[in-house]
Amino acid sequence: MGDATLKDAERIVRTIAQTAVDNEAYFSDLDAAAGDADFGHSLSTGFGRLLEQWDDLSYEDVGGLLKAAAIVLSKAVGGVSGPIWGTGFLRAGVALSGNEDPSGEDVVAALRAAAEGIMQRGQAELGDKTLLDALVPATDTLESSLQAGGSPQEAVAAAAATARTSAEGTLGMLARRGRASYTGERSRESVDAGAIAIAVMFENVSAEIGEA
Amino acid sequence: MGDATLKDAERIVRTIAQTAVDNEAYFSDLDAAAGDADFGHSLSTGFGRLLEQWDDLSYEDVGGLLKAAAIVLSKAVGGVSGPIWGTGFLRAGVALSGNEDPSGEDVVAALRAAAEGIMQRGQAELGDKTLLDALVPATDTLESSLQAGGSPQEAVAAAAATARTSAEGTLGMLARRGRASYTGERSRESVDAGAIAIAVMFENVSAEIGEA
Amino acid sequence: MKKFVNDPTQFVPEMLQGIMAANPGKLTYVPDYNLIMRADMPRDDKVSILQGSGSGHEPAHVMIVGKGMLDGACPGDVFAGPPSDFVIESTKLLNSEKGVLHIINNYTGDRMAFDMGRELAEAEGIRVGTIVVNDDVAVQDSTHTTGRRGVAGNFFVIKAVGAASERGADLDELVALGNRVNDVTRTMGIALTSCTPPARGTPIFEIGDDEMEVGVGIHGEPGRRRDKIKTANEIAEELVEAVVVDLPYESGDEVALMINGLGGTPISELYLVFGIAHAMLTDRGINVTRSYVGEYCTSLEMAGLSLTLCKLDDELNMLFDDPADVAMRIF
Amino acid sequence: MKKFVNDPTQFVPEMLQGIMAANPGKLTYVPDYNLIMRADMPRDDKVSILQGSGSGHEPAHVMIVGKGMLDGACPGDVFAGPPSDFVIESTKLLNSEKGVLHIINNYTGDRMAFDMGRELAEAEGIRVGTIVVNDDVAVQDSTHTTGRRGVAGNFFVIKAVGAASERGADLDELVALGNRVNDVTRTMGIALTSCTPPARGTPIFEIGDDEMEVGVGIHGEPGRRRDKIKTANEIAEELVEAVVVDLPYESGDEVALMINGLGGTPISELYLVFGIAHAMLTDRGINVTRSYVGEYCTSLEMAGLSLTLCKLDDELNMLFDDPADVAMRIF
Ligand SMILES: Nc1ncnc2c1ncn2[C@@H]1O[C@H](COP(=O)(O)OP(=O)(O)O)[C@@H](O)[C@H]1O
Ligand SMILES: Nc1ncnc2c1ncn2[C@@H]1O[C@H](COP(=O)(O)OP(=O)(O)O)[C@@H](O)[C@H]1O
Ligand SMILES: [Mg+2]
Ligand SMILES: [Mg+2]
Ligand SMILES: [Mg+2]
Ligand SMILES: [Mg+2]
Repeated sequence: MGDATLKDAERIVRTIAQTAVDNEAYFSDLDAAAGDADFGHSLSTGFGRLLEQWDDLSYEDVGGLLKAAAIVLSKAVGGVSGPIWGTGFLRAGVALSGNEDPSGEDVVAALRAAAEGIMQRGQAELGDKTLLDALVPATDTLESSLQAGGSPQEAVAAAAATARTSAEGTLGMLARRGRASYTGERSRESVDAGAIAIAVMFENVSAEIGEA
Repeated sequence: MGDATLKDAERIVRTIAQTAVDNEAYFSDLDAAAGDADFGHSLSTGFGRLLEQWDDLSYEDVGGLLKAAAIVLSKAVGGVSGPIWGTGFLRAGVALSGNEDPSGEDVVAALRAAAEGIMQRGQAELGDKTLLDALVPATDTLESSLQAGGSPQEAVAAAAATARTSAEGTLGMLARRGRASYTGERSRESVDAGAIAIAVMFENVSAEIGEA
Repeated sequence: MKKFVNDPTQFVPEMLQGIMAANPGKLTYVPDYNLIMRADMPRDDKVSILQGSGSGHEPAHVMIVGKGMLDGACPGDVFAGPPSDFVIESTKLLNSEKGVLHIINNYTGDRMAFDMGRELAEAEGIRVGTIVVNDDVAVQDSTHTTGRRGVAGNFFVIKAVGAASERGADLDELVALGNRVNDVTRTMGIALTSCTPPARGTPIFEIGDDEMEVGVGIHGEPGRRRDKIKTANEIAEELVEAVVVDLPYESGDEVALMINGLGGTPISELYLVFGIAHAMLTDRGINVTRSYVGEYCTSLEMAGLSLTLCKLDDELNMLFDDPADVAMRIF
Repeated sequence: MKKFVNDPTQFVPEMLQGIMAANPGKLTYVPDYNLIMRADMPRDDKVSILQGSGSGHEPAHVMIVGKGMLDGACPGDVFAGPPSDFVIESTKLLNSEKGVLHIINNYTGDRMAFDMGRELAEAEGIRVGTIVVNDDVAVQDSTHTTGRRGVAGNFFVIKAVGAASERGADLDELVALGNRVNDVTRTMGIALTSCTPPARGTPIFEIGDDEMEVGVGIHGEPGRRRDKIKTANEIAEELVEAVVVDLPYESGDEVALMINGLGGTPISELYLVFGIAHAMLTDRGINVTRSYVGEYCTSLEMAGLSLTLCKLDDELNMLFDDPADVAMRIF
């Protein structure tokens, strides 16, 4: 059971990593609108390094996997994304630490821990137009869908749909954190790159586990 | 008689000057092919200055007019064109010095003096692909046409035709002087800017005196 | 892509190797952390000074390592602040009894990396001081945002603390001095073209042949507005006005004026604008007594420039007069 | 046109005013002859050194006027050598008992202006010496042509005679020294883009996004060939090879290596290429003991660079070590 869970977690992390690598140009283009066009490059560098070093990672459980990933991301990536994604993975890993067979609730708690860590690290709140504006509502949906008795597959699919709507909803928002905030009112003209990345990752994870 | 001649000379010099000003972009574009794209700008600066200072020039005869123009050109223009055109006008002016009513033959001699001055100044020979390759054949035609009994108008028209053919004949020639020479064999691919300028000037002078 | 580059992912390390090759004996290069440091540092009688923003702003900061300026720089990839372990490890390598001073441009990524670096260095018993530079007046300062960006003005901060540290100042004095310089320094920039990050291979933004971006960021971030290109006089007037009213600099003030090229604008144009801006300041009664014209903080090959004013006093004049022996000296 | 400019016909004078504004007390500006000269010159115990090519190559030469380099520069308009009366009048203003040294890049226009200038200055009793610089190996040297162009290598000639003149060398010694430096100096350049002269407003040549011009001239003259853009390694190899075989520089030689930016290429790329070229020379047994990276002789905002080698000996090492205090210093 714990072993099967770890395999699932590995598939999910690999899917997230592959999503980052495959969408390098797309994510950078999104960052070009109000930023410096390197978001895709940063993510792809970090997650690419993770995939390269995959066989050398040492971990015992899901929490360990996430913490190992956090260290690779922090070391490989500079700019905002290294600390933000490193912190997210680290906090989620800590939340699941020693948990051999995390439940759906545990996963929700881990995602909440990740979001909180990111808020602290980036001094960002919900509504500041960052990836949090996709991550947090998607986590809410995941939780409510599971509470309503949905299967993990159903719950992730629902969360992905929310992530998509929320990410696209960042169009029109005023950026208050990150490079986009320098552009003031002009930041309203584009979606947030990080939020879209969260949506694509949820969608790809949903497709991957739906196929299982 | 001397007065009418001076008026003619003034009209001719003004026509040459106006030609330089009007063709700034065209002459520079020609120079762009194998040079540094400033031939039109240099000519236009020099002859533009001449037109500006026209009323302040002091001269008594045709030779004096040409010498006064030479000084303006030398002071206003750098690069190759200042010394070359300055020298040309100066030598022509010297050749006509004190000559109150120059004949057709005198004009031919003045043009030959100009060409020789340019050859010395630029260490250039016929066939090096410079403006000499239009100026010298045009002068030859002017002379032979006058000797054959042509009117000044007819002779200048014939000289203009030769200048045009000769200038266009620089296409395919290897440049051995000036910036174009640095490009070696590649210089064959374009006409010489200076030679074309000579042709256009002869044509415009011909049109001007033909109308008289 | 109009660049001299091999593998774009090796752009930064290959540049660092070049800096090293040009300065044997003077500098040490630590490839693992993109660190260029003075070969004669650390020394326990001098505070070590470390910078480390994104790459792509050269000579800032890897080319201004040397006596009287930085003791080390550990840049990240092009336009990305360094990963935090570059900061931690570089801080350890530069550790001195008198402490290590971090000079940080105010970008979220840079700040997070240095926050983490400081925390971990202090945990190891290293004394760390921090100065955050935020001189860009193009960005509306507000408590709701990340605040102003650090741009070319960080040259003045570094020059002052670099000189003072050579004169023996301790960590607290340097932090106070750096903040003081930052407080009297203001910058605004303007771009005529976008730059092209090597890894991306295409320009960050599209801009018409007759357009300019006013208040541009040094990473190609959009500025205050897009406008039709203006004459040098009009551009200088806008930059002077924006910078002067911000502090404000007042009649009777003595200032250093910097016209900084963004990478693709030739020095002829920088001097042309310098002359105009100098006359405009003189007209306002502001006394330009120190002149800086050239490239200090660029944005790859972006055509554009920024104007910086730094208000002077006796101490700053003395420190700015001190020699600086940097890697990029060209004579 | 992506330029900071007012009236294009005033581009050069407005730049010169900027240089003057940035260097009060040190320089004198004589607008009538585009002359920038040292305020403390001429002096009868030192030969005066004058340059004056076209503008558009800054910092060459108006920005390298100063103690240890040029005593004066009287450039013409962009890419046009000075009218001869600039040379005559500038020579008169710099006249010293020890004479005036003209340093001329080998272009027909420049040579004619200085020939005429020399003739007339000598007629007024001024002693004039002449050095013609022609370091560009891209041009096939031949007795039938004007010969090679002078490009970035003239920096080494000027640095050497500038230092020697400060040490008291007389005119003949300086002429011999300058010729000796020119004889051991070779350059080749490569362009990725054309430049745009302000008066023209459009690029001199069209070049594809994936093309480069090998052996380009500093006025946008075409070079040896047009080619597809190559990697930095391949470009460095071609430049090193072309320059090395020309003199030739041989295993065991000690050289100065210069990577000179043509105006639009950022210093990061220059250092990247420097590192590569340095390694290639080392592989050939050629010992790079002096390093020059930056902009010395540009072509407005052209993206590109040139590589120069200058073979060293004890005398040159001593002269290159001497200080030079130029207008463009940025620290
Ligand atoms: N302070 C912050 N807190 C959380 N997320 C942030 C913050 N600032 C930016 N982000 C997210 O990071 C994304 C940009 O990442 P990246 O391009 O790597 O950063 P940069 O280039 O600005 O260093 C944004 O789209 C946004 O979603
Ligand atoms: N040595 C020379 N002697 C005579 N004419 C020359 C010589 N060199 C160049 N020319 C003429 O000058 C023209 C170029 O003039 P210009 O563009 O002003 O010179 P540059 O820009 O090379 O200083 C050429 O097209 C040619 O006709
Ligand atoms: Mg970014
Ligand atoms: Mg020309
Ligand atoms: Mg970035
Ligand atoms: Mg020219």
